Amino acid sequence: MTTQPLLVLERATKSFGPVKALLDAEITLFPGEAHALVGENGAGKSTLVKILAGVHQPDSGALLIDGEPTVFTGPGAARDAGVSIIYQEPTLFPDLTVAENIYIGRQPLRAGRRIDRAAMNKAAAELFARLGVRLDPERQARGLSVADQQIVEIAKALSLDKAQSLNARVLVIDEPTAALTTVEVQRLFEVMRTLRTQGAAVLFISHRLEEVFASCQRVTIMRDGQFVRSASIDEVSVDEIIRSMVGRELSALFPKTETEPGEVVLAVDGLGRDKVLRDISFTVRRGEIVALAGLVGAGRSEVARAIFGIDKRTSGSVRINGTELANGKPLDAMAAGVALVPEDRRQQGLVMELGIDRNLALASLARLRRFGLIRRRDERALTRDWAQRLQVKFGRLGNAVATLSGGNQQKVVLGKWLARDPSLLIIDEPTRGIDVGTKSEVHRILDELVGKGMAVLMISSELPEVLGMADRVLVMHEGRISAEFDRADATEDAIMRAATGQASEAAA
Amino acid sequence: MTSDMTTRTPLPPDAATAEKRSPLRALVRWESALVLVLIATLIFGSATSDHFLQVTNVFYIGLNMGEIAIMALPLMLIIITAEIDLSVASMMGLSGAVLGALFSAGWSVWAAMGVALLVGLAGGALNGLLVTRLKLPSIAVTIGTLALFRGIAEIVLAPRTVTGFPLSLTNIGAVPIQGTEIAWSTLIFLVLAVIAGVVLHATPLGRAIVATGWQPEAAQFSGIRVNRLKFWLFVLSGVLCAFAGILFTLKNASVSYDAGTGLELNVVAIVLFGGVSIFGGKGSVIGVVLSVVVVGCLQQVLTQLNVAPEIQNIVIGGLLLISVIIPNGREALRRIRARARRSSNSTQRKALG
Amino acid sequence: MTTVTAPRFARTGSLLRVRELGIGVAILVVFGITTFTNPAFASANSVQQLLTGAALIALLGVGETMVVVTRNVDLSVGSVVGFSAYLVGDLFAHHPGLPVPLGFLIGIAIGAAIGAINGIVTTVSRVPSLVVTLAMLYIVRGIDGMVVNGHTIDPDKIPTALTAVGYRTLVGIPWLAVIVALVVVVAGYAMRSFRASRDLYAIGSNPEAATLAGIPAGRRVFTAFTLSGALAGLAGVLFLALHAQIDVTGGTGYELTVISAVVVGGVAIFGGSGTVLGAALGALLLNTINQALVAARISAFWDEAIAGALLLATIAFDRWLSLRMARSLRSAEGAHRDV
Amino acid sequence: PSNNSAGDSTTAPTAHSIKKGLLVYFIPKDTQNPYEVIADQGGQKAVQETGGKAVVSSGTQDTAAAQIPSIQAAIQAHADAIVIAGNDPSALCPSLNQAAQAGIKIVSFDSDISCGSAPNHLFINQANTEQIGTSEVDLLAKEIGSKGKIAILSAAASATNQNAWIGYMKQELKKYPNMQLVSTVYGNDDPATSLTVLQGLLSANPDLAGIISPTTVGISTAAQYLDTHKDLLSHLTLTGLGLPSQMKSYVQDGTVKQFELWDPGKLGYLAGYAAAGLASGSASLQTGSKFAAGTLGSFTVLAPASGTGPSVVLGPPTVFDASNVGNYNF
Ligand SMILES: Nc1ncnc2c1ncn2[C@@H]1O[C@H](COP(=O)(O)OP(=O)(O)OP(=O)(O)O)[C@@H](O)[C@H]1O
Ligand SMILES: Nc1ncnc2c1ncn2[C@@H]1O[C@H](COP(=O)(O)OP(=O)(O)OP(=O)(O)O)[C@@H](O)[C@H]1O
Ligand SMILES: [Mg+2]
Ligand SMILES: [Mg+2]
Repeated sequence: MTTQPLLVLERATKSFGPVKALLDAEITLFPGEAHALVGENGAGKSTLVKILAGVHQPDSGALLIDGEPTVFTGPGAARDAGVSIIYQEPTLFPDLTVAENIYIGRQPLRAGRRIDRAAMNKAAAELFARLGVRLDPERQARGLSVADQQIVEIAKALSLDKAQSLNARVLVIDEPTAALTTVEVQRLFEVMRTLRTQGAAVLFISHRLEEVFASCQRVTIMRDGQFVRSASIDEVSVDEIIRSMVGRELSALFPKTETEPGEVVLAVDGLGRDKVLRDISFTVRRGEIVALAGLVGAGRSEVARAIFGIDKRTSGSVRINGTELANGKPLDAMAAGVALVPEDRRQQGLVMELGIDRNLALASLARLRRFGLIRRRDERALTRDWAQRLQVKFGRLGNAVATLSGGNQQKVVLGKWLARDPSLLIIDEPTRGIDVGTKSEVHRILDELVGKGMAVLMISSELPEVLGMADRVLVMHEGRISAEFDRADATEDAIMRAATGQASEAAA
Repeated sequence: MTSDMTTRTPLPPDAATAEKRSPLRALVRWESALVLVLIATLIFGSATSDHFLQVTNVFYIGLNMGEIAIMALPLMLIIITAEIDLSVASMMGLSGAVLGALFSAGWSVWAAMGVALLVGLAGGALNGLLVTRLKLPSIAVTIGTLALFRGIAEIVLAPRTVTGFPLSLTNIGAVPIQGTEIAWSTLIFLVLAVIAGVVLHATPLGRAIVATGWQPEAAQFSGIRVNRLKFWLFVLSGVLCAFAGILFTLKNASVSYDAGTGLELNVVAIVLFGGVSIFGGKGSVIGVVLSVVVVGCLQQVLTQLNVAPEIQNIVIGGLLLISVIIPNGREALRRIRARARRSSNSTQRKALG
Repeated sequence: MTTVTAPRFARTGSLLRVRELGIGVAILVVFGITTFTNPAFASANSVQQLLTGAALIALLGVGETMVVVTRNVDLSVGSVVGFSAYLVGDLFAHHPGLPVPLGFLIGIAIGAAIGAINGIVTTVSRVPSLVVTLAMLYIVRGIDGMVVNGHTIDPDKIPTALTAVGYRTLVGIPWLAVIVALVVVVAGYAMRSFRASRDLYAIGSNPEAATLAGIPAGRRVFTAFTLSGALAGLAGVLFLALHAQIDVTGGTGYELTVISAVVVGGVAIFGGSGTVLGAALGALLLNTINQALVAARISAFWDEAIAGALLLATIAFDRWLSLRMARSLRSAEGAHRDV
Repeated sequence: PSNNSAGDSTTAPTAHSIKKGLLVYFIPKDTQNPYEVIADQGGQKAVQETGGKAVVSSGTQDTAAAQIPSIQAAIQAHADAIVIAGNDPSALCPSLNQAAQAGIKIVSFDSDISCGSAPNHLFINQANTEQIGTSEVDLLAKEIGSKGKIAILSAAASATNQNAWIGYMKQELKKYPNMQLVSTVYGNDDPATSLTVLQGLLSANPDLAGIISPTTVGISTAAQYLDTHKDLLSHLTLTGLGLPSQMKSYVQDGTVKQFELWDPGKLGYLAGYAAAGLASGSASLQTGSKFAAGTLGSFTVLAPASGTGPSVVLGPPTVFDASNVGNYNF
């Protein structure tokens, strides 16, 4: 292209402690284009985004706006330069009104630099109208559903094209569609189109390639924090993209040995919780991996929480090897041999500031106790053993887990639970934010465990993972199980439809 | 109340990760600092006041710090779980008031003490319930019970001052343990401190407390019953504060409803000065013990030098401030340097481009 | 799934306003009951006294609110009141000719200075404000003691123009109350109507998001502390006006009363929500109760206990309210995670 | 000029019988209480006259706990005598007992300690306790024609001297059937609290005829309020114990007609001499024994009465009014 690029990031590297999130990444955005950024979980997309947003500063590399070398000292700087972001996780202010969330920091003003609420609410209402959703602009953001939160984020972006205070030049959208219905996705594409026609550049990140092809002109592919290639969308095919994303054959990523499932370990019957879960019934047997698929917010983690006893179930029963679990008592579940590797590593899985050893031992303290005191030697033995078995890469066992890479952190969580050798392993988003190498390792471990006869309930938002690893697939939609597939007849398309509730007849 | 009471606009994760070095190392650092302060205090004391090295000071310091020190222990545990209890001093007063009221009503002093302890238990349970069941912020709750407990004490006892407790008991305020210069409250504190130390640093319970303080959700997901834990810590605090109230009453051989008014802030100060992080998770018993000793010695020597109590307040406040600024200060410096480096890089890049 | 019908929001939206209304009602109830037990209580005079008595705490409550909405707290206000009151009083004692407005300015300046120190230390070194302001409470009180050194500024040293502020009334309303009301109105309006002040709520509501949104959190929080300090300084001068004398005890223990008032007034102790009006009403409620207890001839020994119980009841009720609100929202929209 | 009738100030026994270089610790309620500050200055003056050294030491809050370290310091400094104003009648006894056993003579003033015989101590009574209670009621009665509702604005609910006086006031009130005491409120010697309770008092009893405030903080707060609400003066009279320096303006503009006090300076001065005397053996606790108190003349030790041990009385309180309030500097 001949036109001057709006934004260029070149030779960008960024590491978090030992984790190399980005090494030599680059992206070039031209005015009026929608540019797709694709890559596996942990490829470094969000990190790149956070650099464009001024949240992280690159360790090295250059950022040029209109060819001018620039440094974003903070998010404010990026925003003033006309770069605005829709983050992967919604970032709203629960106590502020929806309208204010959209316009925070750039509320419409009237005489005397006073905020013009009427105008602000009216503008917000218009935005929602354009998005075809009915949200009260004056309502508090607290209590909004994950999807509604994304809608607000999108409205935020949409508001930029006619924002008085700053010029929307670059809009970055980091995986916004996971929670949205097709209708809302279409609306989002319209937004992108409007912005483009006004000469802005849109950077669109998504795991759904069909969306990429539907909405973008160019695509940049990343792998393991590295730039792989950029191409015009009509020069590449889906398969090419996937190949350069993964960089090896999928089979390698999903080692799966066929096993003959044994007797039932977990039997969930009519499980329900408030309005979040309704009438969930399924079983998991020894030596099989059952996957819970569905969109973000479908209720999969809720199922895990309810089984493990983090949340009290309001109806139904949970049996482990035939004996019913007490309601809302994680200790009881643990005693019965249930282990839960939760979805949020940083909040739920680990105590980030404590050492690797402390975290590995945290769930097994009862067994390390003599006369009420913890036997340090046994603790050290146990933790070293598991750290080695899972090949955790670490400096010293005493180091805070926060210093580990995402993947190694995930291994620590795994080890923490495998140390109790459970009969049922519930693993929620096993490879979220984990780089490709570690990812296949985790899969290998899972496969091995199942081979040894463990029962695994795997929750995952990644279809390849689901298809690659699961013996059976349960698809959830809005708190219900909308479909069940055997490994044989599970396909991306069928699961997606069941997940978006378009084909509940696919069930049974 | 972990980060809630701060402006710690959470660091971008990268900074965060860099900031979090092993908490143990941080502790060691802080405690050795306290030891230095202690040595300095001792040298200063013996150099400036010719009465400072008398053994009786051991007794006196124990006498003056005893109750505060005892109340500091459960408060430390509570703060490590990232909660706080501001009602400690009021509970101490309430227990004393109950003891006095019942005793003056003709009860046996022992029975009266029993009831006082029960009152402590009940008060602690009230705090615990409000915090764990209703999920109310402990700072607000305990400000409320701070007034409530003191008020009840007032109802129970004011305007009377009760005296006439058996000399055998009130002696703990006058004479040290046979053949030593150690006050009874000192001994009790040391015993409790040892127990607290073992529990906090060597038992599953201790691990649970620490984990809860750093990351309550992760603790819950590891099978730690966070609410139950916090509840019992508040109960413990109530009981030990009631116990401190009894000691305080006997020490003074008398009690009135306003005993120990305003001490809560001193206790909090002692704990924080001991290197316990108000965000929770971080803290050691040794640190708190050292902080008790340092403050005790300091006050003693300053009083002997007849330094105005106002100045003593300034010294205590200053120490408290320093104790939190130093650890965070290096972090602040790190950030500032980082920023400087960045901008310089950028200029270079400009030169290149 | 994302659709929500307007009426429900009309309700939840108004809940905030209901909050202040609730306190107002509570005040009337207390007043009513007391009047019932002792008709004499319902007099213009005692209403004046209710207002005067609450004025200072209400004023401090305004500043405290600004700090608390940002997830911070200022424990040093009590010491600041005493300090600024004495310094200004001392000034008048030594320079009788000193114009009163100047006295106000100096008092405010002193407070602002201390507030600024709180702000800098908290934001730059990222020390929890609870600790910083606790330390400042000691330090300022200590310095105050050294300055005061057992003296008292006697009434005849305080210019009558100043003391007049303490008791003169404007169409039946005490000047003290008028001034504070003025501050409340202005601050209340500002907290609603300027970008910077909305930032305060944003910071307290979700710090991470605030940084991502490019809000200069440090600067804002610093400003909040400085304002809180300034208002405490002003409160000091008004203290002088009201009591026409000052020794070292001035303002002792105010910090907890103020925080109680703020919490009772519906300001979330962990930031994000709450109004200065609510805080001011909270102060008025607490004072009404204190005087009601005396007026109802309930033994003075009861009022602290009752005040404490009331504080607990209020925050518990508040919690229950917000829980119900959240639940109603969630169930209304099916399964949805809290923001 | 309040003086003990027993003494003749011109030829008072001089201080030569008193040892030189005595060390006397003055431990006031707190280091900031204006009244105490004046008293301690008097005490220091006395001790210096006897060629001794006086040290003032206490805490910032008026609690017993804050005074104990000072007692300990006195013991360790091998002081010869302690002059203490007790924040609590008995909480200090154990520590003071230690002091006594260390050979330190104990003198209490302003607010007595009641430790029985352990330790033995001399109480310097500002004025006969009963006399204070009764005289204030009489003062008020005179002004309001012995009838109407009255109330008492006291300091802390646990203050010994206050409660003792209030006790005698109630007795004395029996003489005035038409005066009834409607309530007693406590301002904790804190202006703000005093004001709050006062306001509550007034709104509860608009027809209140008189207020007695036997504490300097209380009376000055009340006076300031009346001064600013002159309409109340038509039916409301205020009296009590106050510092002339604080009350001057109110007396001169007629807000307050009369109030009482003794000279705290002289009180401290007397206490200083008593301490020095006891420490040198020139004074004793024997009933009837005399000792010289510099310019104040000589004083006689009174027999232990109910509650109090051996004591001397400074003299009757001075009644201040427009005629004399200007002549005092405390
Ligand atoms: N703050 C951090 N500290 C340490 N490691 C981090 C941090 N943020 C990201 N990482 C690691 O950097 C790598 C890239 O993360 P990033 O979020 O950019 O991946 P991504 O491409 O956005 O993945 P996803 O598609 O799941 O969003 C991952 O291995 C992640 O674990
Ligand atoms: N604590 C909570 N209170 C109320 N609703 C919740 C809570 N946690 C989750 N939800 C809601 O329950 C639904 C299911 O949430 P859940 O986290 O299980 O989704 P999920 O299917 O696991 O998606 P994810 O991929 O994010 O894990 C979502 O709509 C969410 O908003
Ligand atoms: Mg991402
Ligand atoms: Mg989930």
